Amino acid sequence: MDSNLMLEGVGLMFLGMGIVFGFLTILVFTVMGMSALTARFGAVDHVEPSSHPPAAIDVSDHRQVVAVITAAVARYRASRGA
Amino acid sequence: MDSNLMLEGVGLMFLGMGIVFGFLTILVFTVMGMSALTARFGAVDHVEPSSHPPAAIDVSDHRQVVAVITAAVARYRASRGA
Amino acid sequence: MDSNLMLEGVGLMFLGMGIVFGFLTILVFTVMGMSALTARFGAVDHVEPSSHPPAAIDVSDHRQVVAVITAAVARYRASRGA
Amino acid sequence: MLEHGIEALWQSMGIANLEWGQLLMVLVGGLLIFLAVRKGFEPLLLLPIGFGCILANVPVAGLAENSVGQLLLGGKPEHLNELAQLLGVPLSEVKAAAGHANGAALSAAKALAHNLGYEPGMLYQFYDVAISTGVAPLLIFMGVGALTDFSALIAKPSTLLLGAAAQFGIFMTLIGALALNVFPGFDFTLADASAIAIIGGADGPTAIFLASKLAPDLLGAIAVAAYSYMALVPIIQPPIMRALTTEAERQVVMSQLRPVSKLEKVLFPLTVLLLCLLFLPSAAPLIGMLTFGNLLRESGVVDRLSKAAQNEIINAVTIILGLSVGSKLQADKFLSVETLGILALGAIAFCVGTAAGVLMGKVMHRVSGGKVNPLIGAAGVSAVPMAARVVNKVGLEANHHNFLLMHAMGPNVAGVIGSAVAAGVLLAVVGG
Amino acid sequence: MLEHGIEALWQSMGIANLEWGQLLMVLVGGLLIFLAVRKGFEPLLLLPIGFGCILANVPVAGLAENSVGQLLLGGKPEHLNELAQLLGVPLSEVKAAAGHANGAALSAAKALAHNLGYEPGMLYQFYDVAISTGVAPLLIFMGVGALTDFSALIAKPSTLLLGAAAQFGIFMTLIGALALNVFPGFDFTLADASAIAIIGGADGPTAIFLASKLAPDLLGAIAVAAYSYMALVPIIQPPIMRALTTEAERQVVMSQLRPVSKLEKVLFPLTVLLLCLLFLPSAAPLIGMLTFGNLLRESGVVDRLSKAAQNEIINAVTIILGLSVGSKLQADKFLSVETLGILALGAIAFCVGTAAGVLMGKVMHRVSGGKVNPLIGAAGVSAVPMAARVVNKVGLEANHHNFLLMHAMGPNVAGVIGSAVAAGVLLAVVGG
Amino acid sequence: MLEHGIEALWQSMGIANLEWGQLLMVLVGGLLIFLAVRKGFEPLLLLPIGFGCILANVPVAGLAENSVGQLLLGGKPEHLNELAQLLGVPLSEVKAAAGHANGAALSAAKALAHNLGYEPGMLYQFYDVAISTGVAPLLIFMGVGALTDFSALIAKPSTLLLGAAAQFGIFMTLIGALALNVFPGFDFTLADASAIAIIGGADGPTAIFLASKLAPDLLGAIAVAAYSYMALVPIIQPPIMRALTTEAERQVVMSQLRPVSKLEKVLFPLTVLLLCLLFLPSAAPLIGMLTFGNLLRESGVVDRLSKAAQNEIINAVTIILGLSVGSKLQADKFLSVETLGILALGAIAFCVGTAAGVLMGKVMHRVSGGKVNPLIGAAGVSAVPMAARVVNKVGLEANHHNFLLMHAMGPNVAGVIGSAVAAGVLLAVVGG
Ligand code: NA
Ligand code: NA
Ligand code: NA
Repeated sequence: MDSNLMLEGVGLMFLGMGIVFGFLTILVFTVMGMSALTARFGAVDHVEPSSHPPAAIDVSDHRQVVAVITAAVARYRASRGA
Repeated sequence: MDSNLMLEGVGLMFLGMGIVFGFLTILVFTVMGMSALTARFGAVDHVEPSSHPPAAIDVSDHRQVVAVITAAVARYRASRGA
Repeated sequence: MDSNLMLEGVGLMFLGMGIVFGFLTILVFTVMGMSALTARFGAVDHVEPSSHPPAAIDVSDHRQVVAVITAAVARYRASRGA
Repeated sequence: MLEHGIEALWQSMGIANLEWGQLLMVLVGGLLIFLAVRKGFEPLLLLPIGFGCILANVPVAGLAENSVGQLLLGGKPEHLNELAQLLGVPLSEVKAAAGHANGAALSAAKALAHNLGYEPGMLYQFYDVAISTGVAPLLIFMGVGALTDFSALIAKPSTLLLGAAAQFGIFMTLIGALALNVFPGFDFTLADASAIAIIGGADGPTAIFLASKLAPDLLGAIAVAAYSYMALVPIIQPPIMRALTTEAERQVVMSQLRPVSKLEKVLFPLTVLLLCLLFLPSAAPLIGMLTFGNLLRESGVVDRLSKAAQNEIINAVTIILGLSVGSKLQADKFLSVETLGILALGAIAFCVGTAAGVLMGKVMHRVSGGKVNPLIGAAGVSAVPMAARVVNKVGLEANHHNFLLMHAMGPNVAGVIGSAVAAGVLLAVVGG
Repeated sequence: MLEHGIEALWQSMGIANLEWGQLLMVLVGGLLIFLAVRKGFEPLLLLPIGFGCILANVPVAGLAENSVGQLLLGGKPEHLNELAQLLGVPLSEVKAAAGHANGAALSAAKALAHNLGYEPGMLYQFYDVAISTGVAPLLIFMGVGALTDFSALIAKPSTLLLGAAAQFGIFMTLIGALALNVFPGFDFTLADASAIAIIGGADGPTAIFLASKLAPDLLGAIAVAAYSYMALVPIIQPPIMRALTTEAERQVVMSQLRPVSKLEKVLFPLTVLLLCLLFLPSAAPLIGMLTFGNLLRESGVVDRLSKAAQNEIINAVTIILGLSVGSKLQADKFLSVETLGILALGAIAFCVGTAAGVLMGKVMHRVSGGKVNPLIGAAGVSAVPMAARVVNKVGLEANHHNFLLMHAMGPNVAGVIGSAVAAGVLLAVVGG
Repeated sequence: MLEHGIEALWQSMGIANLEWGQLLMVLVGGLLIFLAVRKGFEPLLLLPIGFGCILANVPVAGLAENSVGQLLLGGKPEHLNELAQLLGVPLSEVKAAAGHANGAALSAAKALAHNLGYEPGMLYQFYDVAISTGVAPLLIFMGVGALTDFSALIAKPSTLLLGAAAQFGIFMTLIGALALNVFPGFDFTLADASAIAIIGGADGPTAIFLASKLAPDLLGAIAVAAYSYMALVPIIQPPIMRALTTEAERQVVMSQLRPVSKLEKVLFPLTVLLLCLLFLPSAAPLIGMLTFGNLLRESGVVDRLSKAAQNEIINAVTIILGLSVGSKLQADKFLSVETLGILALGAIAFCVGTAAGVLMGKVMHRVSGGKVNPLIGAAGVSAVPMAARVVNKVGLEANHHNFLLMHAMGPNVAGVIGSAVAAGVLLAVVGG
């Protein structure tokens, strides 16, 4: 029983390392292929600046960031003055 | 059966648009009334600065904000210097 | 029954205040002892700067903070200019 | 056991199990990601939805399956037997029977699978916690409330009527969905039709919330349609707006909005909530969370909470919500002629809503003696803030000094309230 | 079905169903929001609680009801029949029977309602996840630990005794609650009285945690009382402090606190935890999370986590906790003479706690040979940091150069530990 | 009842109940905190784990117990009787029987305890929500994906082979664990051995995820070992690296990596996901969340979500995950010879993984004609980014101008993918 389990473990080791190497080897070639394709179509590599900022929920974001930073800098100065 | 369902759908359309318009019309007048009342009591429109900052859990907030900003600005400078 | 409950309540009061005082009194002495021990081993009171920043997940943190702050300050300036 | 292991591994490989439908759905997921990343189509939602779609269609893994689905996918024969026995069907029919089980039978089957050690997939768990409960869309709606400034609406409450008119897109779509039933392959119930119709509200969380209550099986298609058409608003709306208005109408310059006091802003969400309480309690979850978020924002005394609603909470919930919606894009549910119908109906919904808003704008133009530019009616579909920007752009084409953005924000945010009200009506009548 | 639809819609309207109690509770919710926004009464909690109170009393919607409540509210007759059969009562008594069901019967009723398609309301779900489990108050307590600097206490541990004395308010209130039973309408059990008494701890999360374990039905009133009186500390405490001390005592200037080393700050939370482990395991959830948060703060090696505990987590949890507490302000539970009793007892609790703290301060004044200003005893009720600020203010009235703030921080944070210990005692004796 | 109360209180005290095992575990928890705070051992995880360990061993409180455990700890005799009856054992054996219950019996026992009013402890709830479901490690893995820059790997994909080789540590450890079964006291199943072996992946969330599926009882020891050895990487690896390489090899300067385009970075996670879908669906949860996080990061259109994944979500989840893992460090489970075995095996795992990586590096050194510095193979164990820094340091010792950091990042992040793949294999074969 025990040696049986051991055998299974050894089998699992070969199987596992085989699959890990197999999977990552395929990945090596796939990534190489992907990079090659990408290089060929390199002209499109710049994301077109989307004409419409997409996020409905971002509506007041910009103003808030400015407000937060303004406040933060003001506090920072106050803290330096203090 | 199908035409029955269709009838129900048409009924739901009238009902739905009726309620949507009804609800929002009431809201128009309520908001107008609210604004009118607000204007009359405009004198109280400034929140009195609460004499006691209310949040027990805010105790160390200010110091932390200052610390965070101080660190951030320092890093920003370091990054500019780098 | 009611007076029974009342008795229990009074008992609970004595028990409770006893434990609260007992616990906090022990804490007074334990903290004193802790402070005394700490003072004796005061030489080790500076955390050795760990030679390896520990957090695997912090890998890109610094750069991000700098980027965020850079962007924030830029926006702040833009907002001042506006 | 090792040969069994290798066999099990091969059987567990994707290529040995990939069905055509799954492959197609992986491509659909990839398309959604492409639209999100390269075309800027509502990326905050469509990227997680697209990714969730791919994950949901990973063969064998069953990431979008509940514990019963896991048992059916990889269950041992004796466990399948137990399930068949529980459902009272022969082993050969257990898959179909489990698929149709609901109520007490479904509960019992889930308990059996759980006791046998099968656990629901990751995406199913996300869906169960985030959408089945309704919590995720409601938390996002709270964030929308905390991010929305209702000033323009308070300054000119009559623009609420534009937000009302644009909801006509919803109800026309409902009729359209029922009409589709004359074609073979379509069999929409009133609940299905209502869930599809809400696409016309142009409001993502409202659509997801309603669909999860009325037609969970259609939720994936409905959410995808809603967000896709919201991204397409700059393409869909302008032709309709131009066709229904005259050059002179489009050139109307509107007078500046009055300033709104802080007190009004604080009272506004409470006013809306009160009316909802009195007249349409079925809209209380949606309207309640929207106005709660807005009160956090406007009260000025709980900035910590307001910021949390606008950032941490909405961001984390959006990730989970998106993946959960994606989990509903499983091949066997999404790949049907009904999905095509939903996509077509969604386009109609946006067009009709835009048209109804503009026409109502024309009515207000007349009634106001020409003070209202009818274009702003188009913003009544919501799709905040994109529709308002489209109005501004079309207005600028007609008159280079005519900035309609602020005036369009009124109907724009009114549309959010309008579609929540419409959702409340549908829930009350159909969901009862 | 359409007439049925219109009828259903009218029946679903709030005005057709609004009960007086609900209307009253909506006003109570509005009052809490008013106090939070205009008067600055603990707005982080009272605003969400007030809003949750309004939502919980939206008629028909049943946002605070579990699935059984939903069945009772809008259930079809055949479903009500099934429920009545399950509970073994005639149909006319099903509402009352369901209201009193607990243990296995309640579990079965919930399962039945779930299987029939009824889902709990949004606020009930929040309550179930956040408060029933105890998780939300504990996470807030973790945040409190991460926000609290115990230096003043470590520098002068004897001030712990002031934090102990102030807990007398808790136990006097317990007696008071039991004494109220002589009046008709009051029927507080020992568990009820204990839950009410904890208001005297002047510590929100501790009060909510204990009430959720000992008297969930009273939780709404207890939380409202606790936070309201915490906001009123600047009004409640000064007269008592002046009445119990002489001008000379109030003028006492205390010597500056010694600096505390980083190592001491790191060891302090571990020391407290160790004593809790040895002597009062029933306080382990509260003390454990408090000291864990504090260790995150003081260890200096996990700033990411410390900041998360102080900000993201506490903010998000506060929103959910507030709404959940509000869900317990339903008319049928809140509008009773018991609530008035709780409000009255809460005021007593704060007064007695303050007095006991000041009197203990006088003892320490004597024992220390006049080095201790007895005013700082008032800070022992916790209500961090408000009570310490009040001490500072009253001290400044007596001597314009007497800044007691740092000295009052010792008893102030000691009070947090003290009330957690008291809660542990109550849990061990009453909750066992 | 008061005497009963005092008796109950004494019985509820920790010192009256503290067992030796619990005391020992408190010391273990203290040690972990010490290592985290003073030695900088992975403090983000080991500090919460250590604290959770202490909390889990608070006597009587049962913070890490489920509702059945609570009943056993403090249950009334009649309730214990009911439980014994349910399990069909005499009262004297109820504890043992409840401890071994699983499947339907465990579900029934939990339902009984719940109906009788016993609620699971806080840490058990955290574990149940965060780890049993697999959600917490997966969310952390999403954050890891959002924090990881795969550029170095994309620039030089051949380094993936180094990440593959280092996984040999995993499978050697599996053999080692099975070999330990020859000693008395060890009885590891194939599932146990697989869970232990994953320590060699040097990747915390992967280890926790796999252990929670294959061997929940060993999870505590496995997580502690994984994080401890990750912290010890700077001590464990250098001697092995020096022993297996020549001075000349260590001095090899590698050519600069080519720049990687934005499009490649966006396509990389999708490529990895696709291969996982085709060949190893059982790794889909891990690989899926890793690549999802990375896509959020690289897409550039969802910065809000990317930042949330990198900060708010990962921080909050880390706190809960750490406490949950700590809850598995209960005396009766942790204090066994098996734990010592796991700690020994963990050390072997790291050593073998490092050696295998370096040897593979030597192979690549030969094949590439001397262009590859074999040291970078050691980074293949993952332990990001510590292992890469160690490589850099050892490289600098040999050649003061040889900065290997960027070159080591390739195998370093490859190791993350490699161990997720290995986990997928183990799940498919052993967990099926
Ligand atoms: Na809308
Ligand atoms: Na207190
Ligand atoms: Na690894």
